[in-house]
Amino acid sequence: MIGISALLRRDLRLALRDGIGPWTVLGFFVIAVAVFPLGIGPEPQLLARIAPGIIWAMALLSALLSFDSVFEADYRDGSLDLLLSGRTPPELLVLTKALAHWLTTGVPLVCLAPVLAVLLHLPAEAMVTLVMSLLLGTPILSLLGIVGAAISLGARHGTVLLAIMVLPLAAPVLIFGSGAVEMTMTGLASDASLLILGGVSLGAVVVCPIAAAAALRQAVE
Amino acid sequence: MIGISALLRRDLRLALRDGIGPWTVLGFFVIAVAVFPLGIGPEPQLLARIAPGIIWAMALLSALLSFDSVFEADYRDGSLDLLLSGRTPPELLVLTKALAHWLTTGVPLVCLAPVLAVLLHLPAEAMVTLVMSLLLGTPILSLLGIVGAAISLGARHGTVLLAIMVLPLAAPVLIFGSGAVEMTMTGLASDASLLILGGVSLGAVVVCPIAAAAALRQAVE
Amino acid sequence: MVVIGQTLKRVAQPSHFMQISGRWLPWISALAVGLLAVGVYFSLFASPADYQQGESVRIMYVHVPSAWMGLFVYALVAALGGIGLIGGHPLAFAAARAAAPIGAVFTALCLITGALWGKPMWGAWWVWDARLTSMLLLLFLYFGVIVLNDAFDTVRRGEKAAAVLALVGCINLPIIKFSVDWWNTLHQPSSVMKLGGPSIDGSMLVPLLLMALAFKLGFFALWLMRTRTLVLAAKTRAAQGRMDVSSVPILEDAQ
Amino acid sequence: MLLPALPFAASFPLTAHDLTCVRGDHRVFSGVSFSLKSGQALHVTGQNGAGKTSLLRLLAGLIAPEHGTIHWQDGETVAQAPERALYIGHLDGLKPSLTAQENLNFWASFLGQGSVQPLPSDPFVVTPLLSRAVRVLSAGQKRRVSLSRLLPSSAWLWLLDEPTTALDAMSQTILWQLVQAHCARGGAVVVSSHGACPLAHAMTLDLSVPLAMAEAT
Amino acid sequence: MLLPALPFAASFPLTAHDLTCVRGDHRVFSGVSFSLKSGQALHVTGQNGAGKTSLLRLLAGLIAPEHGTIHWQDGETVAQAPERALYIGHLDGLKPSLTAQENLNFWASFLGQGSVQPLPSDPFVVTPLLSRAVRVLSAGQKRRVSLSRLLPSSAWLWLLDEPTTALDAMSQTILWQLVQAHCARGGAVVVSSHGACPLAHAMTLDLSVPLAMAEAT
Ligand code: HEM
Ligand SMILES: Nc1ncnc2c1ncn2[C@@H]1O[C@H](COP(=O)(O)OP(=O)(O)OP(=O)(O)O)[C@@H](O)[C@H]1O
Ligand SMILES: Nc1ncnc2c1ncn2[C@@H]1O[C@H](COP(=O)(O)OP(=O)(O)OP(=O)(O)O)[C@@H](O)[C@H]1O
Ligand SMILES: [Mg+2]
Ligand SMILES: [Mg+2]
Repeated sequence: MIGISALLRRDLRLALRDGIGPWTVLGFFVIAVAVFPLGIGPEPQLLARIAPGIIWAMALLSALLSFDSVFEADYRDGSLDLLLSGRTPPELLVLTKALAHWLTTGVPLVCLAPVLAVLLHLPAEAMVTLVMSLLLGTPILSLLGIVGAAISLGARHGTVLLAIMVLPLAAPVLIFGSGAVEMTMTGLASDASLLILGGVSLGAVVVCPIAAAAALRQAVE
Repeated sequence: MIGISALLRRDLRLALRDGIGPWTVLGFFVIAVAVFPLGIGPEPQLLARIAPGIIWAMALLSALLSFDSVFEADYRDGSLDLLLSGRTPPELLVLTKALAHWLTTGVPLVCLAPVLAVLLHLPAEAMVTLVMSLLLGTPILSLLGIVGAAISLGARHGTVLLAIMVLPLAAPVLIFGSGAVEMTMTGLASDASLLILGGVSLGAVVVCPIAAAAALRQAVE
Repeated sequence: MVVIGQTLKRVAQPSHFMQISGRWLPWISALAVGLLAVGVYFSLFASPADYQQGESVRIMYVHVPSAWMGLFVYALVAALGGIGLIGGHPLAFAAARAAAPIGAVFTALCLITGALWGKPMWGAWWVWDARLTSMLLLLFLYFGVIVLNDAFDTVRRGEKAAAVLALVGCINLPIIKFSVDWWNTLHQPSSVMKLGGPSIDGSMLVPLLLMALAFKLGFFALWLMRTRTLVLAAKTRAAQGRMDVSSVPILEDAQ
Repeated sequence: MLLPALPFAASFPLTAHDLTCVRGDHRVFSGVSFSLKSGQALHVTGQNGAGKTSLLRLLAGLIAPEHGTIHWQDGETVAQAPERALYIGHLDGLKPSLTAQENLNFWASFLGQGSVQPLPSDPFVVTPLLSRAVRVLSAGQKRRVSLSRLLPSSAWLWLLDEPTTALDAMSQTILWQLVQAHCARGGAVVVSSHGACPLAHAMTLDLSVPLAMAEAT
Repeated sequence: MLLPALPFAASFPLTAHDLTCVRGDHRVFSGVSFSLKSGQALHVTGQNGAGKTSLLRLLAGLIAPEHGTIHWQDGETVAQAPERALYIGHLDGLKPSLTAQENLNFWASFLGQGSVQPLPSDPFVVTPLLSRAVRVLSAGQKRRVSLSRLLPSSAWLWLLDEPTTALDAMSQTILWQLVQAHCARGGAVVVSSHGACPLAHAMTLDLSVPLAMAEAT
């Protein structure tokens, strides 16, 4: 346990110090959201309609951005060997990594979303759904990404694998997430989509660590 | 010269083998097609309205995502030392790097843009302008990014620094680029904007390598 | 001209700088506080409400000066950075480094007051018009400069990098300034600093200028303090003896 | 310089039987057998690519043998009880952006030995380096920091892959003394190196020799 | 094993005068002066952190001296004519995902020496490794590949930072022979190492000694 918490603290500290993490996400997020109006033009209602899409797309991107560094760095500098030869079961390691990744990318995103929503003139009533959907959806992204990162670790075409594996799996999440928000905007009930998201993330918490751990053992070979 | 072409070939090979450039472009492509139409709904003219903005935003973001890997890897494994202590002037090195980056992110985007435009119902007459604007604009993004990457090399918070530095400088490009397309769609002549883009491109080719080279020398210190 | 150059050179010796700034600081600070008090009084009580904007016009007395300062300080940071890069004078870097965060605060203040003002005036906290956007970008540039300044193990490298960024970012200033004329923005065009004299009523102009002056003096006071702190910090770092004095650029007086 | 006594009375003699190692798709070595008892040291040599690192990784449970078995006396395999061995390889497992102190603390608490401030003892003189980011340390300074992980460790078996790399003469002597001390307190060591190994009592396993047997020496 | 003659008749004696080196914010060494003529070798020693790597990076023109000068006889500074020196440091500058062949070819043609297939001569026996990705090579095999860059190089001055790291006994001998051969053909070498340096004619520069002078030996 103490080992796990140490790992978590280290990963968070590294994220804060090296910039892949909250700062990057924040930066990208704000930037991306600034970029679309620049390109599309200022009409509020138009922006409002693509707001969910933009915010969710950014969520995925800022997640993607930081995946390849999740194990890559530890692998390169030999930390991974030591981590795996410790007392802690790999599944737990992976889960911790996923948690750290979520805390440093998902959470800042959830906190920032309302601000951006205001900047993009998203109607107030949709705000809650947006935050909820992100809160339920981003963990899935992190967990999927971890599996991808583990599988693609040390492999030829690593990042390629990562992108190819994560994107198709993540796209549905994206569609449900932004879909939920849009439903609220058009006055429909979004509970169904949110429930699905919640269910999927529970499933992911169980399945992904096992898959990722198996992949990791292969990687250090 | 032969040195330069060797470097270019190597960078391209690396980018394809374990780079993220082309794949983020692909990723954006998927996302844009999968997500935004959902938000906008089926109305073709609305989709067409946001198409230029979306595509240009993608251009900027996919560029941003792949910058930090431009020098980082070479810096870490010591290649940069050797590159800089070779016969080739650093400015030329940087220019080559920028070219490689453009070929792996800008060009794929230029090629994908028409497809995306069709899917987003962009009127045919705007297509040419879109491609032209991307062709003239994306090199600027690559060049700006290279400077950012060089400056932020070995810095704490490297990635977000990069984003913060590049965005304000890249924003005008975005505005002119998507502006040009929108002008064509509203029947105005877009030559002026395109000319400006072209001019800036040329200017960047001259200025950016010098700045980046200076920064690089600092970095290997 | 030459004389000014010489005096500047002399002042720029860290030792002289510490003396002179030490002597002036209290007066400047006092003056700034005083002016601020008067300015606040004028803008809150001794000036009329606007016939269409009502009381909310009073936001202007904070908004506009902070906007001006935001732009001014950025220009200053860039200029100092340039001097540092060309002349390689350590004090210039220190001064630039000291100024940046203050400028960022002014810029943020302008954005916030602007947003507060925007809600009643335009019915929205934020609109993506050219001026607002370009001002937001200026804030990003400030962040970039600040972070870059201490992103490296070697103090000097951070300062150089930050200077480069500050200089490059200058193109944003004219964009902000003239955005209102180049594009048709929601934001109103210049009415004070423009050719052919201000087109704003004296009863509002007076408090506006008072506040502007107070802000400027306030900035100078803070700026001096921060610069002095940085010089002293460098001194102490040297005193800790982990390195020898000659490797702390800021301590050697330029001959 | 004395090391704290190992936390367990019993020791875990280790037996490797008829190991075959395959990396990628080619066989590195086969038929390697040896056993390690408390206080013993095994010196692994062999030309580049002979399989020294591979052998150590096998013992650390990081890779699985193609054929053959490695297990502790009490029947556990190394993969089941990895914490009995501490592996320090070519790569130092230190984070460049963290200070030496932060790195050491992390490994100490991750490997479950509590924080290491102050260091129990500081044979490698890393104290002056603790406050600096590992990024700015010299090759040998990095190495000394990563070797300092041995001190708080309660592992019975030390797996050291060319530990003297980048160390200056002084630190090398200290390292060998440390290894001696570890054997003296009942631990065991497997160390790979290209130079001669100054450990008087060490057995030698030369992987260049086909079908090498530790008993061969 | 013979090296091709250096492409230039003239040699470029190098003079380093009163060098002071500052890394980060602290002074590493100062007052270092020496000169290198054709055929000479300089052996740099000193405890970890003494500044060996820093000195080599100075000579490679990668970092600038805080104070002091380094220049070739014809007045050029190292920064102006970096191609006269070849620096091989702690890091090998090889891309893990490329094969050894691809890596060597790249460096050969980048450093302007044309492709290296087949290798002019293969003292380090890397031929069997050429087709494999560098990622899967052992430490010493990597090292041998990166040292192979010396062969096609036409640089006059070799800057070798602890070149024997991870090399087996055999390859080490070969390396020293190669250095000898380079001196014999009129080149010069600056090599840092912790062990003794088997080069008979080498001058020694010990950076642990304050105000070291190469002439001191
Ligand atoms: C976040 C939103 C806003 C931003 C970023 C912003 C930014 C600026 C800037 C940069 C200036 C200085 C222009 C110069 O130096 O010439 C300025 C001036 C001014 N702003 Fe705003 N502004 C905002 C909102 C508003 C609103 C809502 C109003 C009132 C309707 C307003 C009224 C003014 C006025 C009257 C000036 C003085 C113009 C002059 O006389 O030169 N601003 N603003
Ligand atoms: N990039 C850097 N920034 C700041 N300080 C550095 C940097 N690189 C090295 N140093 C410091 O400079 C000193 C000299 O480092 P250098 O690598 O030259 O030593 P060295 O003689 O090569 O040691 P080793 O034998 O361990 O390789 C060390 O104290 C090190 O901490
Ligand atoms: N990850 C890997 N995948 C495939 N083959 C590998 C891998 N790692 C090492 N090898 C190969 O296995 C063999 C043994 O490698 P190993 O690192 O064990 O050698 P070593 O004895 O440690 O050599 P050195 O003295 O250079 O460290 C080498 O031929 C190497 O090419
Ligand atoms: Mg090995
Ligand atoms: Mg060194």
